[in-house]
Amino acid sequence: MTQKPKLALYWAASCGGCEIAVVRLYAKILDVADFFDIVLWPCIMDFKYKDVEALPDKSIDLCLFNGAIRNSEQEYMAHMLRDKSKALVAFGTCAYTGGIPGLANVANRETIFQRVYDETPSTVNAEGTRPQLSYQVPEGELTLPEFYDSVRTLAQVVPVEYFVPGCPPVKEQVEGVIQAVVEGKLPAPGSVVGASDKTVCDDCTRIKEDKRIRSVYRPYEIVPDASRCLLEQGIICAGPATRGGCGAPCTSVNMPCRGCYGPPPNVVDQGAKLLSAVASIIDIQDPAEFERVTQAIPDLLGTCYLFGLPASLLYRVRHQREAWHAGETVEPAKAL
Amino acid sequence: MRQEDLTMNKNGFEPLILGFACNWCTYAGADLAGTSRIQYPPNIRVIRVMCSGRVDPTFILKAFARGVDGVLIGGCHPGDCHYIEGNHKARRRIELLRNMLGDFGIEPERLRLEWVSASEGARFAEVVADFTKTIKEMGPLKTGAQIAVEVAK
Amino acid sequence: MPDTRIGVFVCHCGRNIGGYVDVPQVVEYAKTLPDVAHAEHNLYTCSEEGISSIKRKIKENDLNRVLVASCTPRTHEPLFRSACQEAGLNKYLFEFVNIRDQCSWVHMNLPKEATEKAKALIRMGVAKARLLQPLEEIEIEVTPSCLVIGAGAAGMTAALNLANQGFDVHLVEKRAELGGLLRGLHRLFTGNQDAGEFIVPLINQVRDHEHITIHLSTKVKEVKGFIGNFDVTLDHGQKESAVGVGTIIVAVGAEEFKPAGQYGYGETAGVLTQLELEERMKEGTLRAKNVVMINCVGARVPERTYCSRFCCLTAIKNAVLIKENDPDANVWILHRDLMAYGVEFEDYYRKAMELGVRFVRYSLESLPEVIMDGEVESVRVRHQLMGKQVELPSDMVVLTTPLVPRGENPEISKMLKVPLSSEGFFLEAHLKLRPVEFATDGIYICGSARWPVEVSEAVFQAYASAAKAAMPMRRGYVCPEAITSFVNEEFCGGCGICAVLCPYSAMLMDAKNGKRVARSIEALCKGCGTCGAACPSGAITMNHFTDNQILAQIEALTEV
Amino acid sequence: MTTNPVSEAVRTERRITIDPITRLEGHGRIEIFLNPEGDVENAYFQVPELRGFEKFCEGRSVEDLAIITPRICGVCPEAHHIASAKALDAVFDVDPPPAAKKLRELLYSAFYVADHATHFYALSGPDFVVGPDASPAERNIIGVVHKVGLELGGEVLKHLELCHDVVAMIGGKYIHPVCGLPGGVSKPITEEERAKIEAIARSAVEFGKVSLKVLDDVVLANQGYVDMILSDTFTHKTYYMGLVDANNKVNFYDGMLRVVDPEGKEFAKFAPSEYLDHIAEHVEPWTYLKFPYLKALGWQGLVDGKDSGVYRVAPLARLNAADGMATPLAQAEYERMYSTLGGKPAHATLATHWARLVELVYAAERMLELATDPEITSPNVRTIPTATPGEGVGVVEAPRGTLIHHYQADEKGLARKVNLIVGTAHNYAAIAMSVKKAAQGLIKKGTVVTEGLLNRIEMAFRAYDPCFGCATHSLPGQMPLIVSIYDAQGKIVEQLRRD
Repeated sequence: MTQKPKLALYWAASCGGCEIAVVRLYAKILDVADFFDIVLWPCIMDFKYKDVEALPDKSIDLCLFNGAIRNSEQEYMAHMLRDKSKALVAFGTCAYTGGIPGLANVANRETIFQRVYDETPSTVNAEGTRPQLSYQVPEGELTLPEFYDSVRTLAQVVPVEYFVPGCPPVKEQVEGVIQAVVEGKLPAPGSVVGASDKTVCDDCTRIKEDKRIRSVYRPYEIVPDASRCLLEQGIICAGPATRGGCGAPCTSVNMPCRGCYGPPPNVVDQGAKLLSAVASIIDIQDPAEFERVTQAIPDLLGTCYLFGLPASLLYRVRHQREAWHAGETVEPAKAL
Repeated sequence: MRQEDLTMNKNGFEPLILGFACNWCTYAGADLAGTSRIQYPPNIRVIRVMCSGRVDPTFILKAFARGVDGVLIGGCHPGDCHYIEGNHKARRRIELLRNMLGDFGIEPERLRLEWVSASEGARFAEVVADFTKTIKEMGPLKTGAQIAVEVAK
Repeated sequence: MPDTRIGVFVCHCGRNIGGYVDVPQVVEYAKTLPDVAHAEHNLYTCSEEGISSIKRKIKENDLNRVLVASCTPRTHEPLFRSACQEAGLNKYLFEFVNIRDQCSWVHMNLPKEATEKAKALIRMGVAKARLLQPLEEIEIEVTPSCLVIGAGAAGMTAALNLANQGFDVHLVEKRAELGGLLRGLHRLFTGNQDAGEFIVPLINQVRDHEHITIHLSTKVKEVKGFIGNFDVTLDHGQKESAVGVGTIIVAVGAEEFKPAGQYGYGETAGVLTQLELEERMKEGTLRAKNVVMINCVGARVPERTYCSRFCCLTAIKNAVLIKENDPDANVWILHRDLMAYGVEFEDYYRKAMELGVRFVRYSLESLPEVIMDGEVESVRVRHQLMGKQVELPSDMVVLTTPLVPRGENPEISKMLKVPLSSEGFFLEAHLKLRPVEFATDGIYICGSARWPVEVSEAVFQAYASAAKAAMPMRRGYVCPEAITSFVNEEFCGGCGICAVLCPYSAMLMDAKNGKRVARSIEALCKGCGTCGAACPSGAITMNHFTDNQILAQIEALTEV
Repeated sequence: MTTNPVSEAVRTERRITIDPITRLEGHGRIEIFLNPEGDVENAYFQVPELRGFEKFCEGRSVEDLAIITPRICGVCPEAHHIASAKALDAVFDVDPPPAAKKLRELLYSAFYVADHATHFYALSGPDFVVGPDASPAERNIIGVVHKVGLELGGEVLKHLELCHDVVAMIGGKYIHPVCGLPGGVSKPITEEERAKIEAIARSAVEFGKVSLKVLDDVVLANQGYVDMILSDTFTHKTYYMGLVDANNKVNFYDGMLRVVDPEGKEFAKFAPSEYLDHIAEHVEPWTYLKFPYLKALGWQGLVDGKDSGVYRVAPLARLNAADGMATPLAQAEYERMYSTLGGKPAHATLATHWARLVELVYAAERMLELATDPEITSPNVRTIPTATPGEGVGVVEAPRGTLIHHYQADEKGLARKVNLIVGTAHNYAAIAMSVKKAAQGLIKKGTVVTEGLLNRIEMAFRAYDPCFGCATHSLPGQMPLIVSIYDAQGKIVEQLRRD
């Protein structure tokens, strides 16, 4: 038992899909259980923080950490697991680039609370009650973790050895990573593992001919030719600006890649590259016409950074926080 | 943050401006402004590229993330690009990027693309002066990345 | 990998820089920058002393990067680069910082700011210099032979011109005989010279020339390679053959628009086009008393907005010929606007009026109407000046139609990877800066393939393109840019975005074990870097202006 | 460990913390306060996490919500994806072709079989199969496999994988499918794929029968379990809500929302788009999750009964709220269940497991119906929206309860307002009450807190939602619980562990 390498899994701000992705190894999951001494897996067993704290530093051989850092509890766990682990792995897109929870960087604590606890039409909250970090109930005190203004990636909080992209990481790649660990074949620290060095286009079997386009469509606006490149048919696809290895499951069902595997190697900012590529191939010289055509991309931020806002160069939306700092009250939105 | 600012900071806010100039038109125009001794504000720092089409939006976001207050890109007039239509590609990228900067709460006015030919020394000086003025009025840029640092603290 | 050792040379340029920028202070600052092994200032770095100092310091401090902060790379970069080269340093390991034209001269009243700016620019320059990589310049041999596609006036003239210079020429013509459109022409303006007098000698010279190989009834099937070494496959119908050439001239010309269904064209022999009219005149079979010519048929209309430029003159020329031949004949020219540019053509117009050719202006809104009953009877037209409907007796109607692009243009454009205009004619690199040549090196264009031209224009375009094509062939080699893009196959996903962006067709999509990968052809790359800016997979490196170098400059710009 | 300190402890004010009990949106935490007599004074079930989807969905291209919202839960992303696609149909006022709707429901049915099977065998099964008092090391899927035999164990894993393949075939991915868009689905299926799916569906129906047999043999055959199921400790008289079809039969994909009162009488029946007239949410300062309740009755606090607005959703609630099942095998089992439990509605929380199997059989049968539908391979799976985007509500029955997506878009097709009520939220109040009741029933003066007791408290909430129990027993290992006994100052005086 004690001879086995120690494995820990933890999730922070995420949906749990990464955990399911590991559970979905089916029979193989039992091998994992055989090979490792699983010391921490909250969705499987007791995870009283004290027990992890009690472990000596670097006593966990491998820690698969999924989820972004959204609140104080998650940040605390990130630091603790960093200390306890030899190899800390940002497992899945949320931990790697912020993922969907990272989209919250378009807003901030106040605007989120306002929406969730005041504005939502089903909410009845005349007193303007808000969750409190510490609250006295008749029987005693109840506490809650602090909800931060911004979402951060794991690497923005603590140093990370490996990154496994994917929302979630595909089964084959998870198996591959586990295999690499079992065989002690992990690459140099700092690497992305469980993914390809090429882009999704390399995985995608659609026919690619001429990238020039003169119009842009949203996925629901046309029925694309099932065999041809979606981008060449005017549907914005993040495949060219996204690390491959997923096997392009999305384009295989005629839906564009949205970039969940993050930037390719050598790309600093995935969204900037996608934007540059798209602007380049829209073969229209007349500015007015270009303006008109690009109306079909109404949400550039969401198009370019759906899965990686916190990891982007700009990291978050600016005015939100400044409004929040200036204490401006965002005018209460009307009910649906 | 930037030592040249500190020294420049006599009367209020002195913006830091990054310029990209294409080798054949705008960079030559900037040189002409020099040989004609036309004076303009010292806030701009020019990076020479062969063509405005070389300017990757990544560079611009990097600059803003690092706290540059404004980015000016100079290229050849449409039809005069040394590389046929690199300037058109630049224009398309910049236009889309400006729209996205808005989504990020960064005023699109902080990013400007101008056509300046090799013979337009005076125009180069005007453009720089005007852009510097605009950015001064807008005040310093506070980016999400800087906010991140604060959050981390 | 030896550690980076940068030498920084700051120029006073007399007082030009030194008068406004505190050069010694800048030098002291430069010494504090990473990897700077040596920094000094010179009164004139470009002077004999300065240059020899650079060479000496490279040796003494075994510098492997050199940065000069002085005037502008546009004038002085070559000088300093060769200085480095002479000192045994690859010239691309040199970085230029402009602190005169773009600093001291434009901030003369702000010495303090100018000095700080100079420091910042040098800090940025050093940041880039640290990442500079040596580059090699290559030479590509150019086969001294040319492929001319199309044997009309333009093609034959170009071929003959090159052949006379001693270059081998392969002249390819899809038809069975030489001459192109000219064969059908009667007389040429200006001067109404017999077309035969021009074309026959030309054909004979071409046919008899030792350096010209003529391929009749032949099509170009495939073109591979690039300037200097094009591998061309010719399709002669039954068999194919391969020729290797160093340059290519496109002279496929254009064809006359046949206005089927308009004004009764095709319904009666009495309605014909100008070209058909010329053929009749040539045969001497023209019998007509009342001739009405209608201009701009199928030109300057919504579906074909351009003006074919010389058809007005063709109409005038033929009208004059009819009148000279039979003064009693009535000739009307119905036109929308009359284009008679230049000196000779204006005379033409005047002469026609003197001979009694009548000009009637009509508008696109009220087109003329040909009244027929088996044969042409008259033409009804709203006379714009008189503002009323007039009916012109007529036994022959001649439709003046524009030249339109050849049907095979798209095919050829794909084959040569050269662009077509929206009208379907071939598009040169630049109307003023680079006429008669394509953006793609080694491929040229002349005659009506480029735009409708009359014979004399076709001829001088032919000379121009021949002169352009002769340059690399005479030199025997070309030196492509050393600053080119490079594709790292490890990372290329084969999306093909770079391939459609490159104006020089320098990006090829290769198939590597079933997957697409981009390849940059150094010989064609001009180093603009637009592919690098767009490449979403980060596989393309734009040498000497790499992402890392520019990002480092930006970081340095914002450093404390 | 000595029991003395505990009995010591019981004499002064005590506090028991069960922290955490795994996630829905984040972890769950139970705080149990004891009075000086050592009886349960009160119990709080806290949800300490929030992600704010309702906010950051604003400004996104509205069709992207079908990609974004599934990330609320990686256990049931299919539910969110399908609910989102339906909301988008409404936003664009577009009616997908029949084949598209059927493909969505087919994907959803396959997902249901897998999800319910996971819960029955891996999460709650062990409580019955292996037994609540068995050693934690055995109380897991492996333990179940030992008890029921490797063959069945293999069957379970096989069918999970097969059903996931069906989802991936139609949706591209099993976790976070992408096929749904306004007006239909992105890809038709080929005859070849259909044949595969049909075979899987047939096998799934058989698997459903086997599962019912397991229930008979291990649960119903054991009077002890039956008594426990029916015991007051695990009983709550509340309202129940679920989707029903035109014949008031249970439906997961579409229909009307029906609410029955604690007597089982229809209390309300409404189109999902009218949910705001019937459901409201209450905010408490000690948790990030809101408490939905029936508007007509108002928020009376965490109490059950006819006068309280507290209602329940998920398998048992769905069956209570409906008049039966739309497929034969499921209907038969439905009738057997209620006769065994003594009629409708059934208030025994633990009967949810049985209800879940009834639904598993229905999902399998429905899967087969759809897989053999001649229209299912029609290439026409898209209606192109033409209307200006507006407002829309999309509702499905997620395994964990009614799932409501409500979007409002502007004319550019950008999401402007988003409201989401997820399955588990509806049950939040009930879960908190169940936990309190379980604690009250099991912690009495001087009672020593033992393994079985902790598990029984856990069983109370595990019945509602696998997100809580989430794989709690799915691997060899310890129970996820620890009980800390604090003194009045909150200083820990004793800990009870499972190992």
